[in-house]
Amino acid sequence: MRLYEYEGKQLFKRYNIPTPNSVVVGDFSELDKVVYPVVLKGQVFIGRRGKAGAIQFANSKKEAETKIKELLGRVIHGYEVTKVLVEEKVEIDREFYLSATIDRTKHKPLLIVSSEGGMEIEEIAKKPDAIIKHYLEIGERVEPYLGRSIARKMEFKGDAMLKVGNIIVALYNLFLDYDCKLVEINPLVLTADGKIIALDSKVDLDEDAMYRHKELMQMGIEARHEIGELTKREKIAKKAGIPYVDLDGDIGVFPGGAGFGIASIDLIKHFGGNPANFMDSGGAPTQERLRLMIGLLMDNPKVKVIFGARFGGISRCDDWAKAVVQYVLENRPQKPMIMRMAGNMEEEGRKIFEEAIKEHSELFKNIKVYKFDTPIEEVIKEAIKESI
Amino acid sequence: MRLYEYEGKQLFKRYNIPTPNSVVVGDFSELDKVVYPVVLKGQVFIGRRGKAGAIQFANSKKEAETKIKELLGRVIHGYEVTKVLVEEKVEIDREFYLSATIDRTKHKPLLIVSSEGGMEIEEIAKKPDAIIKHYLEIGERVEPYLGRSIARKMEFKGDAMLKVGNIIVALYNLFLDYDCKLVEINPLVLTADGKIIALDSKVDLDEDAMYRHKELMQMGIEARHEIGELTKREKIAKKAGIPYVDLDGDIGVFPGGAGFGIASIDLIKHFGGNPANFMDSGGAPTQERLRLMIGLLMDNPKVKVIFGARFGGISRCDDWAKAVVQYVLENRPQKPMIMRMAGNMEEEGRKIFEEAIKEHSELFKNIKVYKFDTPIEEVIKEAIKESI
Amino acid sequence: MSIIIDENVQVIVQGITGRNASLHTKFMLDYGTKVVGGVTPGKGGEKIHDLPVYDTVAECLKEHPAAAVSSVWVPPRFAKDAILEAIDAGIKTVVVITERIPVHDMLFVRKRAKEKDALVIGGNTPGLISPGKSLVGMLPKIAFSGGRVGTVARSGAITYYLANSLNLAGMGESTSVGLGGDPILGANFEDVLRLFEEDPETDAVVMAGEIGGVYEELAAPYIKTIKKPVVAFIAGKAAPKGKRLGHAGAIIEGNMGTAESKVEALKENGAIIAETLSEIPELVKEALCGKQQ
Amino acid sequence: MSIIIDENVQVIVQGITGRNASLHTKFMLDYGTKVVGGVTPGKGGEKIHDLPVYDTVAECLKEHPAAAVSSVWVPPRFAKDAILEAIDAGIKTVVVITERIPVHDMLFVRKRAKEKDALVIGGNTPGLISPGKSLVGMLPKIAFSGGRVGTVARSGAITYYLANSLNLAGMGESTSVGLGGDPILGANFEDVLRLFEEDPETDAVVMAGEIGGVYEELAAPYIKTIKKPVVAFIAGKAAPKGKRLGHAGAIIEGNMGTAESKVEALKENGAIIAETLSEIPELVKEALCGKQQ
Repeated sequence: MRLYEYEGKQLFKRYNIPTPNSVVVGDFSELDKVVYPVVLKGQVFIGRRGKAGAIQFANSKKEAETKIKELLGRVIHGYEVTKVLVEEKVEIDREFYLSATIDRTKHKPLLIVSSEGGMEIEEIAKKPDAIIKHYLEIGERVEPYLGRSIARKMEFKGDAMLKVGNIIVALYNLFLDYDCKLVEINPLVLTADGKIIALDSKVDLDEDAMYRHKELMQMGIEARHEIGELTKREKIAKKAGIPYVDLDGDIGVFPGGAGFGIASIDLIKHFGGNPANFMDSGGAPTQERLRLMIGLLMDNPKVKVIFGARFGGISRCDDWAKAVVQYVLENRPQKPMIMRMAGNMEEEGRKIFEEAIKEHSELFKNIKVYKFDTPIEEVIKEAIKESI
Repeated sequence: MRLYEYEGKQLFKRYNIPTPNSVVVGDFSELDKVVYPVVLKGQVFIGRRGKAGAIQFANSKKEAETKIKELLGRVIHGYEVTKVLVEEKVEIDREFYLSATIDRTKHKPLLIVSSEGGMEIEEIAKKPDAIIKHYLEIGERVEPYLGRSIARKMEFKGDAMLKVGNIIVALYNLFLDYDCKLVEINPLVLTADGKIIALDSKVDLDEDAMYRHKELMQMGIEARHEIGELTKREKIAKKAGIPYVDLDGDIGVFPGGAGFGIASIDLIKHFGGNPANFMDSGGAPTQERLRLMIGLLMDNPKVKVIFGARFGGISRCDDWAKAVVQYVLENRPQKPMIMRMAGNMEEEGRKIFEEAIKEHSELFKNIKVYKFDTPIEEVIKEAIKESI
Repeated sequence: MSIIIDENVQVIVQGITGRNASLHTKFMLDYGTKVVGGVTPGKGGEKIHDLPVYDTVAECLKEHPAAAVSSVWVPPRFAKDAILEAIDAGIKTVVVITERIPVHDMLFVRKRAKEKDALVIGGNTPGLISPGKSLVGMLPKIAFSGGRVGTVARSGAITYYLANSLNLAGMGESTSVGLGGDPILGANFEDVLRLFEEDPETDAVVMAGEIGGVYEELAAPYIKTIKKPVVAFIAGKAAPKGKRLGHAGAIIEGNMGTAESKVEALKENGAIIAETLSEIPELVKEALCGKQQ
Repeated sequence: MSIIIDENVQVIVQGITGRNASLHTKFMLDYGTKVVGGVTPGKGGEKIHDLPVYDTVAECLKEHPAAAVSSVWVPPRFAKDAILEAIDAGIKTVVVITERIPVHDMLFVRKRAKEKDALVIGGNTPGLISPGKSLVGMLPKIAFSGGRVGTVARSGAITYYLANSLNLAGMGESTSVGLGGDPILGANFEDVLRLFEEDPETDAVVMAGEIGGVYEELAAPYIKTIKKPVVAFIAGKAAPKGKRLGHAGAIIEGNMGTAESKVEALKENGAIIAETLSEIPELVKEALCGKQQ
């Protein structure tokens, strides 16, 4: 779960990582609290915010007001600006890079620092000589001497070395204390008057660990869904916690368990069809979520046919069948559904379909549910045939 | 630094370790907040408080008032009762023992639990079969499963096992978080109605680590000196942070550096003298502290002569000489001082004495300061001669 | 033989009193898995499907000292604790069904597992099955039949369809292992490939990866050294491209994680690449014939 | 030879810019100790007694790669960090003058020292001296002269008086080591006894303990195996008796910590017990004569 820059900086303040004097404005009441000139930063989850127009400058409160008005409500790469971070401008002497993250190839946390900062990470990665990686043991903290030693390697000396050393310790403590996947300061700047300041923040929390960080809610940081650059359907799915991506084909893909979603798209393409979406149900989805998933496909005018597949593991066939039947009874859809159902609780699932068909044969005439003995490829081919 | 029972229980509450409903009274305003009958516990640092009369029972608010009045101000084994902990009485079904401490023979922290609790620790130690010790690695926390597993070994089952497991986790977290040397619950009780409650608390903090626990001061817990059972001079010394014990001899012992204090007592006794005190200056004592140390001896009517020894290491001879001279000039003492001074900054120290003697020869006529070439044993023998 | 589990292995179930765990314990018992007991702290003394429930893993093992595998079904916030308890009690194979375990918890668990030489499969694994012998987890038995092909996949459904395809083509599985879908996993492709390489009843291995993560790339160098044929499939080639990482991951992982990167790494190291799930059985057959000539 | 330090050993001073550290660095230099540099974070580039000051131990070692011993003089709240920094930079002997280091910090430091095979002496040690060769710490040089008796004591002043007595009796020290007065120490009696046992220039060892703690008792079993004579002295026999522990320590330490317990443990294991400091020289002489016969 990515945090907005200003939220990350709130956490920085808790850890005594210096940030520019600032206010966050949704309206204009607080603009007297900063000294001008200021930088106005629209809070959106994109890189290169400068190029995208999300960052402006203002030399006076009046100019700030005008520019904030322009920024608020603007949609930048799909993200609406609802908050602007107003920061006092600092004179940059040099820019550096600091981060704490997890190396998934080694399964270890590490610090990454570079004496070349301020540019996009891909650019930083191109200067490996300036990059220092320091791996930590699981459970280990960064001792102050280690912070200083890394700061020293970044070419800091004397008082600046002590400050950067402390920031490195704090950064890593924040990373551990809040179950982060990433804490990044890019750039960390040395100002013209010798101060060390974190000019940007990038904090990525582990959504699965949020339950143990109730205090974040008190700070106004809550589990959220990033909905920039999303289509209407993608937003609906995201809000419901369903991984969903619109594609430009005509076969709606209704997968029945985690993981098979991406494989079924491959198969549809392989056999010459055009999938309309990628979707993943997650393990053991609720009835409500399953019906919402069907609805997303049915309501998409591009979709001509729905291909469905349930191989019941922890997601049970009977739950799946119940959801399909209820959706059909409630919504009386016209589009055909070509599906296959096998696995755990298959028999119970099949009974649910049989009873529904017996009572509402007209409603279910376009709905086919193949059994285990029909290979999935045959089902896909039939769905493709329907889509032509 | 030992905490009072009620202070330890304040920490317990922070860690969700259940304690009886209670109020702490220095006066009587809060006695309506508990349900009677209650236990009245005078807050003093001694064991066997029941036998010593520090624990009383009351069935009503009125009775409580009367008995608290009796308790407040009473001096029990040298400790004055200034606070009474008023706790609702619980019906005890069984008593257990829990503690976290450091094994100095193995240099490891450990949990000690016993299914036999409620008696003096020496009694518990006599039933080794009932004692479970679990050593932890440095830096390790007690995982919940370990807490449960230890609780299970204490013969708890089901819900009680879960609760005791949580208490063990919390006890150890408290132990680490607050730099404790000891956290002890004796007894932990299972009540007649199935509750688990910590009925007493014994928390010993590391005074040397108090600087990183500022929040304890906010709770009203501060660095303090335990002054129960002390003589007048011992109390003065304790308040100044000087280890001092009155003995019943007549030779005042004024040591010059950490560690030699106990050895000089051995030597005086060995040569037939009678030391009046044990004292330790600690490393690099201040001028003020050194003068206070001399004063303690001079003001003791039993003391006939003062034996002093400074072997300057980190505690410098010049500092020591300066303090002696200033004390003598200010207080014009009559008792003889037989001393030896050697070691770091000896020459500078000797100059200080020489100049003082030149100007105030009368005042210093009873004061001898031997050099390195006189063995310490000779100096001690001379002091003993003076005392006869 | 087979890997990890066979007809004799005794299994315990942590979190057995939960809805899913209880249902799938029944399925495991029906399949013939030797489930000997369950653990739910605070519910010791109860019975589930006639199996004794214990308060702690240690107690359970005291009564069933031969139990060698634990499957973990507890809610995610208790998963770390349950896995550590199992490892600490001496269990050498822990199958973690629980999904969405915090990543720092899994890092901690991995470290402990390494120290204690335990194999942790998952989290978010469907489990594993040695068809006809033992099933641990919640895979649908209908998808599998016994044979001499080992399979290892990240996702549950792909595990099922893969076995299904093999079976329709007249082959069967020695063991099918689901690695799980969480971002930080215990056992990786390489761990399982090593076990298959040593298993005399496995002739060939199919590994099915998917886009995202680095586990396929990490297994590639080992594949170069393996003697048995490895057929590899990467799901998600047609999936929409993800965005660039835009953060520190770029420095560590570079271009890993794409279907191209994975396929290339596997191919370079001698894996036989299947373009679709459907062509896997044919490729396995060819590889085995090639071996026999 | 001597133990731990000799005329060639290069020494660095952590916290060199402090009042005491600066003074005693001067004393060490005057004595002939090869102090090569100092460290005070944030003060890199300064000079103290013509010695270069560095920001980090690593930098200091880069310039003075032969430095093998560090003495630590920083305030107690920075002691853990300074010791860890030294150990991590590869220093194998750390002499910790700082007193009143939090006990949990020392436990942590001890663990790291063990992992990295470093010897930490102190905290609250006066230091150590190989007379005529090198002095690290703040012992008064006047108390010591070279010879073939090794000494190890807990307190500073006892270290000085002990050496003083030996010298007055015509003997001298190979090395005198102060273990330090803090409750949790790095090096213990046994660690130092082992070094003396292996030192060809040490003929006998005097260990001076005192009441409190468990370190004397812990060394006793090793004394049984040592070949050189060990004369042991325990200070505090006439000291007032402490109160009973009254807490968990009673379960772990039992009766350890009293003068009686220490003397008994040492005597049982073959140490020659000195009743007073004064009789030590005579006992050492006797023991050496006995050896020679």
